[in-house]
Amino acid sequence: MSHAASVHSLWTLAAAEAPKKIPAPHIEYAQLSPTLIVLGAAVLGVLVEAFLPRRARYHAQLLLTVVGLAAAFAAVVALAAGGYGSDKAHVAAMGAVAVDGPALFLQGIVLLVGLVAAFTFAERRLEPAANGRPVDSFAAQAATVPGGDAERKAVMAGLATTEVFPVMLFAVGGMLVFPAANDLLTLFVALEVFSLPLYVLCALARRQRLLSQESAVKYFLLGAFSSAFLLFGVALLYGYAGTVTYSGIAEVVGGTTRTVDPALAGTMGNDALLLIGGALVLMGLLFKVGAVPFHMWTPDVYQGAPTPVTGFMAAATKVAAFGALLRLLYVVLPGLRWDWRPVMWAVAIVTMLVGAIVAVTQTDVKRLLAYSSIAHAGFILAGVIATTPDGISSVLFYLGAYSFVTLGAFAVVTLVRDAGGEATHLTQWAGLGRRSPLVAAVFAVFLLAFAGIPLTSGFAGKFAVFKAAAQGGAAPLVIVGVLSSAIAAFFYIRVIVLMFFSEPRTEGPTVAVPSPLTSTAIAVGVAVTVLLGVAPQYFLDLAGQAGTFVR
Amino acid sequence: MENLIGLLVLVPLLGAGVLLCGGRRLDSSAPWIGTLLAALSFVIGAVLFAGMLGRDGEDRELGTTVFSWVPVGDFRADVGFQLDQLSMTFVLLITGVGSLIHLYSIGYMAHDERRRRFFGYLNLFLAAMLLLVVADNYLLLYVGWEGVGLASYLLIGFWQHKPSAATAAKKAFLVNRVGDVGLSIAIMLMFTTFGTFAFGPVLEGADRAGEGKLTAIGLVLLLAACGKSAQVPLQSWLGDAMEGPTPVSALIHAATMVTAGVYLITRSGAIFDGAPDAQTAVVTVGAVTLLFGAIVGCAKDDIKKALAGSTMSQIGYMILAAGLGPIGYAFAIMHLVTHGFFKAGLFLGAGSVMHGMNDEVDMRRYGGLRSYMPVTFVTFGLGYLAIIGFPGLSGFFSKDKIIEAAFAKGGTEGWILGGTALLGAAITAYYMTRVMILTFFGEKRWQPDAAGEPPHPHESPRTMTVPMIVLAFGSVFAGGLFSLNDAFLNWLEPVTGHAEGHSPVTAVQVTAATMVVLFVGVALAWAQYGRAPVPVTAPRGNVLVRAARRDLLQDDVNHIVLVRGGEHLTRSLVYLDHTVVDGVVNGTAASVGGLSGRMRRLQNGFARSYAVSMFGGAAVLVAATLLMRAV
Amino acid sequence: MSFPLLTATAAVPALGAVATAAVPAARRTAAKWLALAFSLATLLLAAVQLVRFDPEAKGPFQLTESHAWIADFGVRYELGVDGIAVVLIALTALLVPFIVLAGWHDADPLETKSTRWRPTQGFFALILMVEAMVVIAFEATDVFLFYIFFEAMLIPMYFLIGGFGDRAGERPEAETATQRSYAAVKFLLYNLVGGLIMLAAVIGLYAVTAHQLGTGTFSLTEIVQARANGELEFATTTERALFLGFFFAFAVKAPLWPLHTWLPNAMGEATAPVAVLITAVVDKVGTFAMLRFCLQLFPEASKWATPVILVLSLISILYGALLAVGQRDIKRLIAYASISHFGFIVLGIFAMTTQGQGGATLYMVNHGISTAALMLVAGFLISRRRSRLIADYGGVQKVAPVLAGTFLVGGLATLSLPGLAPFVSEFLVLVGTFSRYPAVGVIATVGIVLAALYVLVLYQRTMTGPVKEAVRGMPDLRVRELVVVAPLIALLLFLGIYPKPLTQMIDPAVEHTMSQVEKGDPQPDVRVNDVEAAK
Amino acid sequence: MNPVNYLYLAALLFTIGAAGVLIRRNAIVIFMCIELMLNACNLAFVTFSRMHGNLDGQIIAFFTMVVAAAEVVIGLAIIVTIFRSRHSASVDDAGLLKL
Repeated sequence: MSHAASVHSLWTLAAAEAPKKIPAPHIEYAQLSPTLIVLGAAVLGVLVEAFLPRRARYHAQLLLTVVGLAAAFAAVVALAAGGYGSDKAHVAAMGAVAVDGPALFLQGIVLLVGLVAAFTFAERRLEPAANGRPVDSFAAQAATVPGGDAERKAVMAGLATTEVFPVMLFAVGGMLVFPAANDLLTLFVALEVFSLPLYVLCALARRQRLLSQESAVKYFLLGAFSSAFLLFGVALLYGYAGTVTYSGIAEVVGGTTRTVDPALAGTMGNDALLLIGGALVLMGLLFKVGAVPFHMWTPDVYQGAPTPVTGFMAAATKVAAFGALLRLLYVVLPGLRWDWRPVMWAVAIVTMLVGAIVAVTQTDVKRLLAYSSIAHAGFILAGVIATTPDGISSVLFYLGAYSFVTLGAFAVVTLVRDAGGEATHLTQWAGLGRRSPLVAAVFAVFLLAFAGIPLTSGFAGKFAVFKAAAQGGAAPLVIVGVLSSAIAAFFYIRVIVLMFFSEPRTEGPTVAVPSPLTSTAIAVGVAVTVLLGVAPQYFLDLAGQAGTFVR
Repeated sequence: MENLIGLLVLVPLLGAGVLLCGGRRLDSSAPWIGTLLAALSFVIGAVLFAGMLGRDGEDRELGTTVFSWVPVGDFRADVGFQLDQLSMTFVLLITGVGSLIHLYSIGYMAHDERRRRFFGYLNLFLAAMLLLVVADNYLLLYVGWEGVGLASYLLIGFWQHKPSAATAAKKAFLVNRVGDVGLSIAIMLMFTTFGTFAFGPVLEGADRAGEGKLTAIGLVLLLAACGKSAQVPLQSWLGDAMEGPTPVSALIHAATMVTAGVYLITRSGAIFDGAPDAQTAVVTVGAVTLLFGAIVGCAKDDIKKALAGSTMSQIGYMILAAGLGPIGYAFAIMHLVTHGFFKAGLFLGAGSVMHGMNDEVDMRRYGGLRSYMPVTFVTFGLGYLAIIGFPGLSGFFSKDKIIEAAFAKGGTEGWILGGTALLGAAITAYYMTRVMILTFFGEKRWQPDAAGEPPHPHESPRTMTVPMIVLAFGSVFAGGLFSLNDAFLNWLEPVTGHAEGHSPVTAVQVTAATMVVLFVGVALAWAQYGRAPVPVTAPRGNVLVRAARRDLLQDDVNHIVLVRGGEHLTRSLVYLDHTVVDGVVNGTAASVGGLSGRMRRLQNGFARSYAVSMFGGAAVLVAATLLMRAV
Repeated sequence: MSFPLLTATAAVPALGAVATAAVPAARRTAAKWLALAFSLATLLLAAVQLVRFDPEAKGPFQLTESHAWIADFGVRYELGVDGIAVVLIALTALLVPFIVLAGWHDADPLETKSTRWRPTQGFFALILMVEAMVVIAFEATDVFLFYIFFEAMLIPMYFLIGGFGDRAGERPEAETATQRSYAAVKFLLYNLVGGLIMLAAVIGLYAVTAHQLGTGTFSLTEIVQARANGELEFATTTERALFLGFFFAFAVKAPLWPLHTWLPNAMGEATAPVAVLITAVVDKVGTFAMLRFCLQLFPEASKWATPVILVLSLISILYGALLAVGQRDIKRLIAYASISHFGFIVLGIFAMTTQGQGGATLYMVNHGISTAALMLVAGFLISRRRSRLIADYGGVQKVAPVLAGTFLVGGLATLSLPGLAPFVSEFLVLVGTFSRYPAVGVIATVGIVLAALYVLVLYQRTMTGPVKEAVRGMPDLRVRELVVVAPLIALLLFLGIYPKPLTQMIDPAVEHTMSQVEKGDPQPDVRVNDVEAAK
Repeated sequence: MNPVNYLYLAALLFTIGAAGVLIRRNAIVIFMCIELMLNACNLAFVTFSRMHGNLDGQIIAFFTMVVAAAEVVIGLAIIVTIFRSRHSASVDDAGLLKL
């Protein structure tokens, strides 16, 4: 076991002191400020909903969201600059939340993604104005029955669900805590905090509301189902170790715990508790990252949810969930890596292959991107499995690169529309390159990044994770990864062929001219994609410095 | 002096360049430019010859390296020239006959709108042929070798609008390419054996190399010679090559290019001397071809094709002689030169006849032309007498020597070869007499041409008759001149060496035998064609005749084995490429697609089945984790 | 710091691409001239490279540039050229202006109704983009840097193939479009799969160097040096696996049988200038990389794999030639001929003799020029009749003699007629192969007969015979077309007669490569000096 | 009584809940089954808390209840919305998104 402990210390820093048994509450507000700012803004948003007149709400909410997210991001930067990402990394809030490199890095990404996603949420030029008022892509009034009188009235009244902004802020708040959670309870609570708003957001599409609602139901039921598993896993781990703090469990697993009372000695002997508990918690997280076989919600939800939400969800959820997964595997279960690595190998391989293969026959852009996200989850898992510092930093880098490509891609999807709203069927995209070369070219850039073509961020990310995997002794994973990349390339290219080399259909969709909001979102996506592709060193450095977990 | 050698090649090359790139404005002057440059190269050749005569036998060889051509590692190919007596002989023959034929072409091609190109190609041919004979290494020789092939290709197919001409040209090039493979391999073998392929070191070092290597080199050189010199089994192209304009047939496919194989073998004498097996192969090829060509020549009604068969046969004699080693080299070359004269003359005569007969080539539609075309008749007749070996004329001296040398080979081999050569002489007399009678004697069997125009035979213009007359002089006197004091033998000896064989029969006996078979041949032909009227359409004939008309079925064999087989092969490969090679890839893609379609159905839209998948996944995850621990 | 010549050579066409793409839709002609100007500027820089390059100098690479780039991946921006690279860069820079000129009207829009759709600008920008990437791939001495551009060049190439094709003749436009996109996708997927497998090997290489040297590196010079010092030693299986990963990608690109089927489709559907770009420029990166990376990084594995590769290249030579004979489509025929030629190149490389590798390098140049000549003239022909089928032609020689003449010269170069450039290289390859593997050399020599067959059959069926009705009135080569073809033919003649300037450049680099593989040339049985001594 | 028995009970309840999710069609019932699973977790927490003699598990149980309540709020809202649109609470009827 001492061997395991020494390996363990490779990627964790010892906390300054072990938490006491019943400590007096002590909260480091400054270090938790990113989360607090976002949640505060969310609460303010609720108040705005309650007290501001309808006309003013949109602008107030948008301002509040942007300011809140920007301020939180500034706080993250300040914390990182203050050394909390490296030498001052420690566990705050009574051992509940870690403030360390990976946490700050991922929080930064989540905040940026949230900020950019907020722009797409706020886009009001794509939908035709209702009753003279510009409207966004969210239901006029979510509670109304689709196709009913109430809905029609709500639309005529030009109502808008401005609640999406605070709801999104809540989700971001949860996502900030999720990768930083340093005990299992916080993990669970954070999971619910970001999941529940997402369920709601999924149901809020303005067009095709039946699909939207269906996706919400599915997401909700399956999400709740999975979190029940996660919670049961937490219970078992608690039963095994007598504690839910990561460090505590890690010590018990690693056999370095100092005081062993008789009860603990009893449960410690029962490895089944540990293994089953660990597996169930893992499953809960794999559900969120969309790994096979827990992926089946992904295509349905991605397709049904309003596209801005899909973009946000696809990017941010993945970042947060992989952050939590990394922390769990590297901080809590490193002593068990001989048990979980083979299993994770299998999951990664299956995920890469299934994602890539099933995507081949998809006919809907959003579903296609959903399967693509599954395949990418597999690639990232390959980096997660490396169990080296390089593995951590490569995953961090990949997440950063991937999330902006995803956001940008879904933002482009919002632009291609016909009378029925967004035209997501692939046949409708035929000849897009002829009619709107710029939009098609931008989408092509995103697709190429997904495909991992050099000089895009996708390549740098893929190279980073595969490199880490190879160095971590997972060469077969690299081979499978490469093969599934080849399969994946096929369907990305299919879309490009469709856009550029097919004759445009006469009654095909048009490309709406977006406001600067969406344009900014897309531009940021392209910029990050190219920047991280051509000159990734700075960000690799950043990820490398952030690659150490605190314990 | 050395620099002149380069000039020799450069002058006609320049002509080719100027004429081919010159554009329309040169159209009218082209024939004269071409002829002038050919004559100029002849003058240069003559100057060189004079210079050579001015030196002693051993010092006559000139050599010069112009520049380093392909230097890669140990592989050093230079552009360098070597002019010795052997090369000189060829230079004079090529430029001399070449100039005459240029001159002839002025008249012959006077009405062809593309004559600028024609003369360009002819000049190109001269340049390549000269390069072939003055190169000082095998690789440069190879350049000339392929260069004449190219010129031959272009000229055979000169009337490209005729599909038959285009096909014949392609065939000639392809068959020659097969021979070229031999030459390439020979050069490679030389490089691996000697580390070089320059004549000097290779030939000097030949005796130090193993016999196996030499035999291999010899055999592939023979392959090369077979291709270029239309020897069995690569002879099939020569008959078809008669699709080209007649001056081309005279120059390239009778006098010069087709003898390149003889040059190659003679030049590589040192190699063959060390490889008796290869020599046996050479004489065998020569003997077979001399009969083959002669037999084919008997059956053809097309005057040019009959002459082509004859060319094949005569080159067979030369190859046979060359295969005999030092006994025969000089005679091979001597026959080559005399053959150059009389065969070119015969072809030019044939061209003249065709010129007067609306381009009719079928001898069965000639007859009685002697009075209409007296000059042609006389020159052709002299050529005829020369080729059948009428005493005193060129062919008599050279062919006789070869037959003698064949007997001198000794043993059974000598008897067989000598007998074959004699038999060949008889057949030669037969088919040449046949040509002569059918063309110039008997009644007129003229037929109107395709346009319904009856022929008005007439003598050809001066530009055509002059070369014929000059060549006739050569046909008559060259042989005697060469044999005077063994002049030719002594001239060539420093290069080829000479050895006397031990003939079981005396020279007089051989000559007597030759006379007898000659008489028999002529008599047979006269009996068949001179006495009885000749039908305009050929009778069916027996099996042998029919086979001989079809080049002894060689083309049919080629067609079935190579063409048909090749077509099948390529067609099945195209199919294979499409179905198997591409099919594997497309199949993989399709199976991924199929798998995708099947897996896609798992995503059936029912939340509960998703939950089942999750539950199952969780169960597997837990089980696997536990199992890992258990294992 | 001295002027970064190598970077500039790649940067100029890249800038040109951006500039060309930015030209407004209406100013099509300006875009063409701009592209031509930039390609000529690149040619100038390539010429400067040739002049500045010193064949006698010590050290594997010259004109080197080295900057930090992605330290985390062990990647540096390292450029340098050896004799092989400098010659191939010159070839690339030489061909692109001709490609631009030849494709002058290939991308003119049929109708100018849409102001945003700028195919012309795109076409020329993509060509320049490809040029930039190819040049930098030739210059890269860092494996990763090479890989990036090796892969990235697929994208502009893909758009060139899929986006621009011959104007439809008999076939309906929709069908050609389908065929074209199929060809483009096939091209991309084949090469992408090859590239991705190479990616695995690249990563593996990093893992090995990182493991053994402490820090991972992709620098060719560093790796070669570390191997020489014994600091770096590949386990046998690792080296073989990595070699195969690299070789697979290059064999797809080259292309070697049985990975070749993308080439006929791509070359058939693309316009002739683009087809030239594929086969004469882009594919050369594959064979070049075999020489530079496969042999130098993995000498032991290269020797291990040689028998199989020789067999594959033999099959390519014969198979490509036979299939060329069986083609009914002019461009596909040339494509299969190219496959045959690539077989020769690979054969020469893996014969592991000075002649073989020198010949192979020379072959790359010569094949580039000869195929360019043949293909471009074929393109001119096709643009007149709007059909790629051989059967649609006949008797062209009569109506367009200059076109036919240049076509014939291109064809003769393709069949390696002595006196034209390809002969020298083909013969060197054959000699080089023969001296080590006689049987292989002999079989490969059969290829020259087949080459004659497909070229002459093509020429006969298209150019000779009675003039077909559809061909009557076909104009002869125009001035622009003549300007494209004439220099290429002149070059073919010149390099056939005087290839020494090139062999001088190439020789030291080949010797360096040979020394990496630790193979010497086989020695002859009877040495010339022995003979001379005996005198 | 041995606290381990409570664990067995918890596992049983969890399994019943999970089986219910898989078997039942009505979204509300499924949701109730999920609640059952959460409560099974709670039982496990409390039991372990008792076994280890610390309060963490019991505190977590409270957290869980709060979370469950929040889930109910969201869940019922969503289910009611879709019920009003489709006049059915059967999850099998919601099958527009598939393949």
